[in-house]
Amino acid sequence: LLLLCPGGTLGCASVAAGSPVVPLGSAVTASCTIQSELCRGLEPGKVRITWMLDNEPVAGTQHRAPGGTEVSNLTLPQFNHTEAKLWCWVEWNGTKQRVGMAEIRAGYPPAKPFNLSCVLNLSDYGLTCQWEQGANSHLPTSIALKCAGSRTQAVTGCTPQGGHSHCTVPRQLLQLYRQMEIWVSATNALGTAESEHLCIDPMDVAKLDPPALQSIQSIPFQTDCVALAWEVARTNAHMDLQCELRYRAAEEPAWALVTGIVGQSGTTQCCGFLFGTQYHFQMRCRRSTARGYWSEWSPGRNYTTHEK
Amino acid sequence: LLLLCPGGTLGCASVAAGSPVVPLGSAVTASCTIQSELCRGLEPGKVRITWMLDNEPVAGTQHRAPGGTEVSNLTLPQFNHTEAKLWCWVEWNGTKQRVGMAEIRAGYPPAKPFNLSCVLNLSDYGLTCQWEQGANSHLPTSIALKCAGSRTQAVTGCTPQGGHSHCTVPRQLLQLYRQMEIWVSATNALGTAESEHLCIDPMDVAKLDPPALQSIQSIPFQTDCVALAWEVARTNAHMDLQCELRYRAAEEPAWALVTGIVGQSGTTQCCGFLFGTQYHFQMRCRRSTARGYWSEWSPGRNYTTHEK
Amino acid sequence: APLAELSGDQDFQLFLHKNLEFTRKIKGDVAALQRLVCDTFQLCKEEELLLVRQDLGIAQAPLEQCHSRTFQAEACFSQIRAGLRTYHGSLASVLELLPGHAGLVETLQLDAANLSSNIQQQMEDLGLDTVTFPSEDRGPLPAFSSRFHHQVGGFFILANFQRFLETAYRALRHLAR
Repeated sequence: LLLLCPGGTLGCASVAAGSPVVPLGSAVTASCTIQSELCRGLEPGKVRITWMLDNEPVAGTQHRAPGGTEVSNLTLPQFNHTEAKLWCWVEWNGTKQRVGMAEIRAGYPPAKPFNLSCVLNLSDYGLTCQWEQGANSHLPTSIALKCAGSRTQAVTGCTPQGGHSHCTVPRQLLQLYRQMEIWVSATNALGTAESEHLCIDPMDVAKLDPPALQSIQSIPFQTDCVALAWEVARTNAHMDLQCELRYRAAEEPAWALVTGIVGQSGTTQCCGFLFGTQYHFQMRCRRSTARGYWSEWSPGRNYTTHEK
Repeated sequence: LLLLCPGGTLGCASVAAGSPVVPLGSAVTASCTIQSELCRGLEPGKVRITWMLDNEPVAGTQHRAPGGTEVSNLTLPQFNHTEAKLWCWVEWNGTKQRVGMAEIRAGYPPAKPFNLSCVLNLSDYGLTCQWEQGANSHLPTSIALKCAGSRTQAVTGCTPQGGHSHCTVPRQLLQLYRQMEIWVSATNALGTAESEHLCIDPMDVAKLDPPALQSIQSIPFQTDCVALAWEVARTNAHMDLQCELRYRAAEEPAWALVTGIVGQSGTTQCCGFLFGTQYHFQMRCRRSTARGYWSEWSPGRNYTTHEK
Repeated sequence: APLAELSGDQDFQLFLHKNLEFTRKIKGDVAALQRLVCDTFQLCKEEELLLVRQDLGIAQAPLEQCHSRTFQAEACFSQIRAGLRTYHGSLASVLELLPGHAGLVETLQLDAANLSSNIQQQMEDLGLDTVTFPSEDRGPLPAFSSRFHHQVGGFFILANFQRFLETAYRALRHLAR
């Protein structure tokens, strides 16, 4: 036994709207048609159609149409709700009946996403991109990050979850060591917008793990020089890197900076240190192509130079 | 191009063990068979087979078998490793070659799981059961919680993850308000063990949410009586519950207890309170069938009685 | 044994007591879904939808065997089971309406099926004749001519199911000590 026989005597009433989605502030039209001979208990000549916009009465114009149907047309010159229900009512057996409804949504075409940037995570080689969404369109908008190999037609990418403005392209969908085109696309009922297209090799935006400071010694002995042994992170061992070292005395605000340190590991010597003073050392690296991000500064190491 | 040609010149050597899994401390036998004509560069009459148990030499007995094959048999009377590799070696071009291997595991049949208990979580109606595993069998053992409706043959349940001794049977696999049979089964290569079988209606082990203390007033006015309004949690609104109230003066160690409070909500009156004293009140509930767990005590509420 | 005698049977009383609570739980969940339909679609008052209900030709699952005048427990139990099965199927239309609350609707379907099998087992324990319904397949869902009609259809499925449960609850309570 099916509880519903939707065929039923349907057609007693129906509401039609111009478009279910309109630009905010534009006009909305709708019509409510009553075929009284299909509405049991509704006396033909006495059909009075009224409208409500959500819970607010609005006036339509009713007229008799061929075949004994009654039609009420409604025009709302300036629809300022982002979402509302247009209800059609008739009076029946002394009660007011809801007989039809149209859901209207209003908003704007999607804003152009901007500030797109990406980072490659070297632990799982996922490419995480983030962007700014732009003004709210008030409409259901599907956002997708798109990426295409420079030569292939295939477009892959990822979809942000839970309304976030970031998502991660898994390794399987990436071409490493080659240019890829990456952009954000936003689409709703009123249009589509695309961000600027980035053209990057995922490796060039790799987020490197920081190097490790192995040991610090006063070498050569009894001088104001210090030798610092360091090593790049294992995840970067195959890369050509350029690193830089910074140090400062405990109370000093400014850092001294040693740049252009290359290789996978080594010892860097610096001189001019004050005697009997505690210094704080940190190091970071970047791909030697000077593209892409610096790693975080390594965990700091303290070292106190010997007395004079 | 296949890098490996498993067909290849296999058959040059092969190791066979009596059983890959044996009870701990029992004997282990294995044989290593060399078909020298299939081993390029191995001079037939001069095949010397040796054995290693992981990295420890063990002695086998070698003999010539029909067809020019050399066979070494090995017996370890008391195998006390829970896991070890039996390596077969031969000398070849002046070097020692690994030519075959058998992995042996040893342990015990699974111990009988015990202390099985279950709780029904009323937010998702998942039945979480926990148990004690018993002694380690040293062997890969698959544990599963099993549950069957009292009349149905179908056995469902859940599998603990990550070696835990608990798992949750989802609502879809449960029969509410009817007895179910629940037990734990542990199986490894040496046997199977089952816990005691519980026969419970999941609802009888529901963990109730605590009731809420709504308001506390001195009623009737100017007496040593207090009236306390309470309400059961929404998740228990459909249940017949019995609740109890406890209260004590701030410095008092002992609680006064009011039992047998029934209904969905109400006001409970108690007398004999000291004047001008701060009291701490809490309430908890259980199913009126007295089966199943008490809820936690409700969040406490303080109330200071009026001066005399 | 005639059902009157069984009313004193402890197992039967335990069955009644448990499944009275179960029915209260289901009624609570149906009420929660009715609130959701009201909040989501502004369909809250039945008296505003009587004309459309005629349009949709919505029928109710029969329970006349459970009304006290003609009370016949075995037939009543069978009608309750048949009705639970029908509403289990119809709830699929509600599921389509409230995809964001699928969990609550699916729990309701699980509970309806569970209550029906509890009743079936109890009838078997009492030696009463029981019908075994074919498993899942229930045929295609009704196709509504508009979202509005689909929403009103969902509204009445829940309203009728609530009334059905109220009658079933009174029948079980009639038997309980």
